[in-house]
Amino acid sequence: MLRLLRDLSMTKAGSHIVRRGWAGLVVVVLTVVCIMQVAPAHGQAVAPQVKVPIDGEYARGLGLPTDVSKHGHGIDWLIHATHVFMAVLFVGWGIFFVYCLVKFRQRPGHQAQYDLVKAKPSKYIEVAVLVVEIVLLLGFSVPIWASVKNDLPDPDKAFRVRVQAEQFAWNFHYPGADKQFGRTDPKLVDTAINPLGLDREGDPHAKDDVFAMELRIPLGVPVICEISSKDVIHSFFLPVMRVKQDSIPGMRIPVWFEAVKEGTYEVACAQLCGNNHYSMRAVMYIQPTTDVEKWLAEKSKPPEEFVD
Amino acid sequence: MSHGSNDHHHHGPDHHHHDHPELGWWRKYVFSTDHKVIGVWYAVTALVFLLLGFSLVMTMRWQLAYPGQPLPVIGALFSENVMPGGVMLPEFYNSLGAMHGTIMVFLGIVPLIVGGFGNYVMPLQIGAPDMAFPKINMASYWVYFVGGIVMLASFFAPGGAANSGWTSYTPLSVTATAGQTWWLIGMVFLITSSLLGSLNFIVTIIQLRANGLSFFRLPFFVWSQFVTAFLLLLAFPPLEAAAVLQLMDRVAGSSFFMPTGLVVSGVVQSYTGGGSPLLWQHLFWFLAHPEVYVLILPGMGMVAEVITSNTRKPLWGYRVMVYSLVFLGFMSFIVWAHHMFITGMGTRISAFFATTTMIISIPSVVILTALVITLYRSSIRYTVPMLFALAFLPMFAIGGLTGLPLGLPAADIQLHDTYYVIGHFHYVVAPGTIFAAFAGIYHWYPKVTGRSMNAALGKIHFWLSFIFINAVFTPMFFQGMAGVSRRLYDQTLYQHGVEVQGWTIMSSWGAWMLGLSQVPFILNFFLSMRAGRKVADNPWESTTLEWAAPSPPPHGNFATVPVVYRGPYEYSVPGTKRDFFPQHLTKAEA
Amino acid sequence: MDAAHADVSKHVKAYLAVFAALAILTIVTVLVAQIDFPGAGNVIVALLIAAFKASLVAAIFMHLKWERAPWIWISLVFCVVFFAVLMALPVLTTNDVPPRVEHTSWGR
Amino acid sequence: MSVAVLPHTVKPHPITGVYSGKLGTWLFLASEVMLFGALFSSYVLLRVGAPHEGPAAWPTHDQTHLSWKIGGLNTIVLIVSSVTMVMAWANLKMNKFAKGKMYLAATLGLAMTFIIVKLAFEYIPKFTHEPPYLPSTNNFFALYFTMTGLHGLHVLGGVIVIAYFLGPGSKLWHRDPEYFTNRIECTGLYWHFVDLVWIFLFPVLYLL
Repeated sequence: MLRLLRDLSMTKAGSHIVRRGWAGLVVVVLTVVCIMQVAPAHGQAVAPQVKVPIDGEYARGLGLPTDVSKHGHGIDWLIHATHVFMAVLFVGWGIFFVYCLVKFRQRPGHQAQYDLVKAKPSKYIEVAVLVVEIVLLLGFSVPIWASVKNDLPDPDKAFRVRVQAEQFAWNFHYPGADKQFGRTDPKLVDTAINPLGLDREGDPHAKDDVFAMELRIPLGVPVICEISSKDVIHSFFLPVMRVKQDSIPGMRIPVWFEAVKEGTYEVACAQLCGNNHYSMRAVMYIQPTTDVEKWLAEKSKPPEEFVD
Repeated sequence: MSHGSNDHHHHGPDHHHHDHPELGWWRKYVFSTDHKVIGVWYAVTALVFLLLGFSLVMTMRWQLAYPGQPLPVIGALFSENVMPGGVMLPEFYNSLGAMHGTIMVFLGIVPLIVGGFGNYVMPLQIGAPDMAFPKINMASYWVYFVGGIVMLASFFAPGGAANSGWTSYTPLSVTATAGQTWWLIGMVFLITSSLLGSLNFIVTIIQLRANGLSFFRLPFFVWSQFVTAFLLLLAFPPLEAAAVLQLMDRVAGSSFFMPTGLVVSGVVQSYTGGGSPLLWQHLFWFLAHPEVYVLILPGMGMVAEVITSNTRKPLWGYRVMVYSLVFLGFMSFIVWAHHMFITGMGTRISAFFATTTMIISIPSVVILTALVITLYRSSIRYTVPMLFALAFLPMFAIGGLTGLPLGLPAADIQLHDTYYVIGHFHYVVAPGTIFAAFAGIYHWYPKVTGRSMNAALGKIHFWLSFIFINAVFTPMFFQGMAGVSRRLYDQTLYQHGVEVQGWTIMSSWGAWMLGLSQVPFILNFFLSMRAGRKVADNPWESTTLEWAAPSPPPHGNFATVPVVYRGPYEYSVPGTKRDFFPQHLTKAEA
Repeated sequence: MDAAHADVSKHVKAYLAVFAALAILTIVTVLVAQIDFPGAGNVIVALLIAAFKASLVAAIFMHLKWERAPWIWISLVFCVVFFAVLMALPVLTTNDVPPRVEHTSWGR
Repeated sequence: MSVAVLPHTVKPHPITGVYSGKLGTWLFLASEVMLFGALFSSYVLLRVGAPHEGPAAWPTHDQTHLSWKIGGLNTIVLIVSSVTMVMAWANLKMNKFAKGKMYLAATLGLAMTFIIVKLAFEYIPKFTHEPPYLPSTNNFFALYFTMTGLHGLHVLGGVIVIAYFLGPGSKLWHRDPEYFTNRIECTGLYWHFVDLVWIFLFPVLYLL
């Protein structure tokens, strides 16, 4: 390396390629400096979040978080089985690879063989890979998907919540005692007091509706979350519930799940939704049905200032 | 018709080279129509962009590892508007993230492996004097260059550069700051450039092959460029259309991607509505899935070239590999919606796309297997390019295998949009394609400059890069498994993020070390041009046609037009004196 | 070039015939659009006529009828296949959604 | 420095049976098919998914304010220009330069007629109408302006190319008539494609 440096110092100004190359480096440096000095709009500080102690473990086995859902074990099994399959392939393949690297290194007296080996095993392996993939897909993935997406429980017997995403919060809309969601209207949206745009005066169903920034669901009861968005695409992600669904503006998409364990967990946004995407977090409480009902009843009493 | 006689043929597109043998500096180096000069331009520009894209991410990694803490030393250099007190703002983080993806994919890797290597090596490998349309080739480079400048200019737009991710999902991108408009205009330039480039590649390969060079005698690298060019040609236009539609939404107020009743920050939007946000995703991924193969196929081609040359053995299953390549290219057009499983997709269509995804994994397995079997009973020469090519194999395998759980819709529910995805595609592209590109640089450097790169520095570069690139990307699988979403400015707001923060820190340190590991390469790259060991025309003793040309090849490439007598990888042929049998030599000459 | 001459002068008649056909079909398209076919009938009829006109242009004006170069055909076949994919799959995808997905136009 | 001349620029390649320019033109057209294909695909998706009422609903015939008469006129103009284009090539092929040039000029005139009709009777009246019809009016108009605008840009591109070959580009004929004829053939292929797109645009936007 020193020799190289010395040689360079002895040469005159470099060839055009050399000049061009150094020019490239200069361009990078200049660009980086320029980018450092540009001035996009000032950002707003993020409201500090109230920290609630979160339950669950996040590094079991391969690292999947605790599973508190009824359907999650199928997904977990599939992920684990797939990884076992991947590991078998990779290790088997790796042993052959390393063997070749050592055994067939160039050395005196060793010559490459021109004739191509007949590698029947590779064909079998390829067919086996395809078979295993198809089994994983048709035998496990598709049935799980079908049950998660298609077999929605009876809405009358399920606990329903509307999840309305916005930059950068999750709004949860509970139907209240009448089990009917009230009408919402974008013209009524008021970020401070009525982020849902709920028509409390015009629609009788809206009177007992509950709006909250937290997801509170009963234990052991099928829950249907109807997911929509006010502005951009978000993604409703419950890591411990093995649930993820993009919230698409203009669509209301139901997902369902059933919790099997009490506790306090997190709701995350999985799709880039803007500057504060990272802070779009909510808390999910899983409680016995009676507790949830009590909480809803309390919340559905309109606050003093809204009573007419 | 007498006019059609031979002498009129000299009035082809580049007849003026006859009239003016001494071209001025501008015509020779800047507006050159020589595929080699254009190739070098492409490669150097792309390397500059790669370095830039990488420095963006190295800055981001500080915020990820130590959220809210001021970036030491460098942080003070940034404007107070983007990093007050040296702490990065979320909008700057998002800009850097979006620009990192865009620069790496559209301005870095594709121009390097297609524009650079494809332009330089492919015409040499087929024995052509130049590309079929030299002027269009030059236009392709300059349109790319302008596109790159426009893209970078978006950093200076009010509100900063595009910040909606390299995927620019609507409606976020439509309501985003002005940088997004620059991004879209930049994309239109880049798409036009790759359109011009790809049709040139296809025509060159079809029309300008040397006599005797039939399709099944083409080097695998040429095949990979051929398939890639078709992907670029047919997959990019829908994104161009989509970019135009998004521009209309942003500039003319149309509602292609805007549904009725959007309320952003409590304000009812003035869009008429009736649009579909998912339409963008369809048009985007219709390009972007084939684009994944655009990113990897030329890499596979380069690795195949380096491996055959350094194993002194023919490529195992050449024909099967070619069929797999074509099949991969074809299938890549009908798998795109596996990026959209959780947008609310039904069972039938998701099963369809999952099935095509499983099917497309097979030809990749076939190609990888063939490359490994080529090692069997070979004689491996551990040169620097070979080290990179060999490292490509297991790391591309990791990238490919981790695609499997993402392709199964049920498993994708948990893993979609987490760091697992980031780990997966970076393993394909970074230790995969970029390692292949390093292999290509070390391999063809002697052809371009007539000098070889320093092997000791090369080996230092390889081992450091190999160790640290794994340190960067392996932790991402664990983060993803724990459920950490991608594109988070600060994952420690989440409990599951806090628990795997250690992995993030490891990944960040890996990235910075990886950056340092490139210093030997950069030194080697520049110093060897003046001080590297002078080498003969065929230093690796390879068989393909580019080594039959002088190093560096003159304008017009070959002194005599080569004729091809055999397949591309005739190494260690029994009964020949040397262990390689070049394509253009007759039995007697060899 | 004599053979080419003969070929080309033969083509000229075809060009004029195609021109007549295109003009007539344009009028037919307009007339047919006034009739109310059941269901998607109007769309199908209009697109069929347009497709027929387009194939006339491609076959005669663009000389595909006489085109023998294999790579032009290979490229076109790929192009047509992927065009079909591009037309069909987004629509199929949007139509296959899980039950009870609602398309809301929030707040009309 | 000596430069090998690129083979197959003028004469067809003996094996592939085509000269490079023509193959390149066809590949370019293939990518154009995908470009317009994406727009047509968007049209289908947006029209099928449009709300049934409200301002974003798909307009009925009366609400589109598109006259099939003007659209039909432009259709005929483009079809005639396609014929003159192919006649220009046929005459050049038969070594009749003057006649070929005349047909080429006719094509240019018709192409400009198309643009003028488009602007004078369609775009400008829509912009100046009270209230104006703009891309922001609804997605029908947005698609109408995008698709016809992009098509119009293609027509404009054709005008520039044809004008070039009528003017400075025609010198090539005196040096190498076959090369010139080939270039006109490629221009023609492009021009017919522009016509072909309009053949679909006309019913889709004006009649359905």
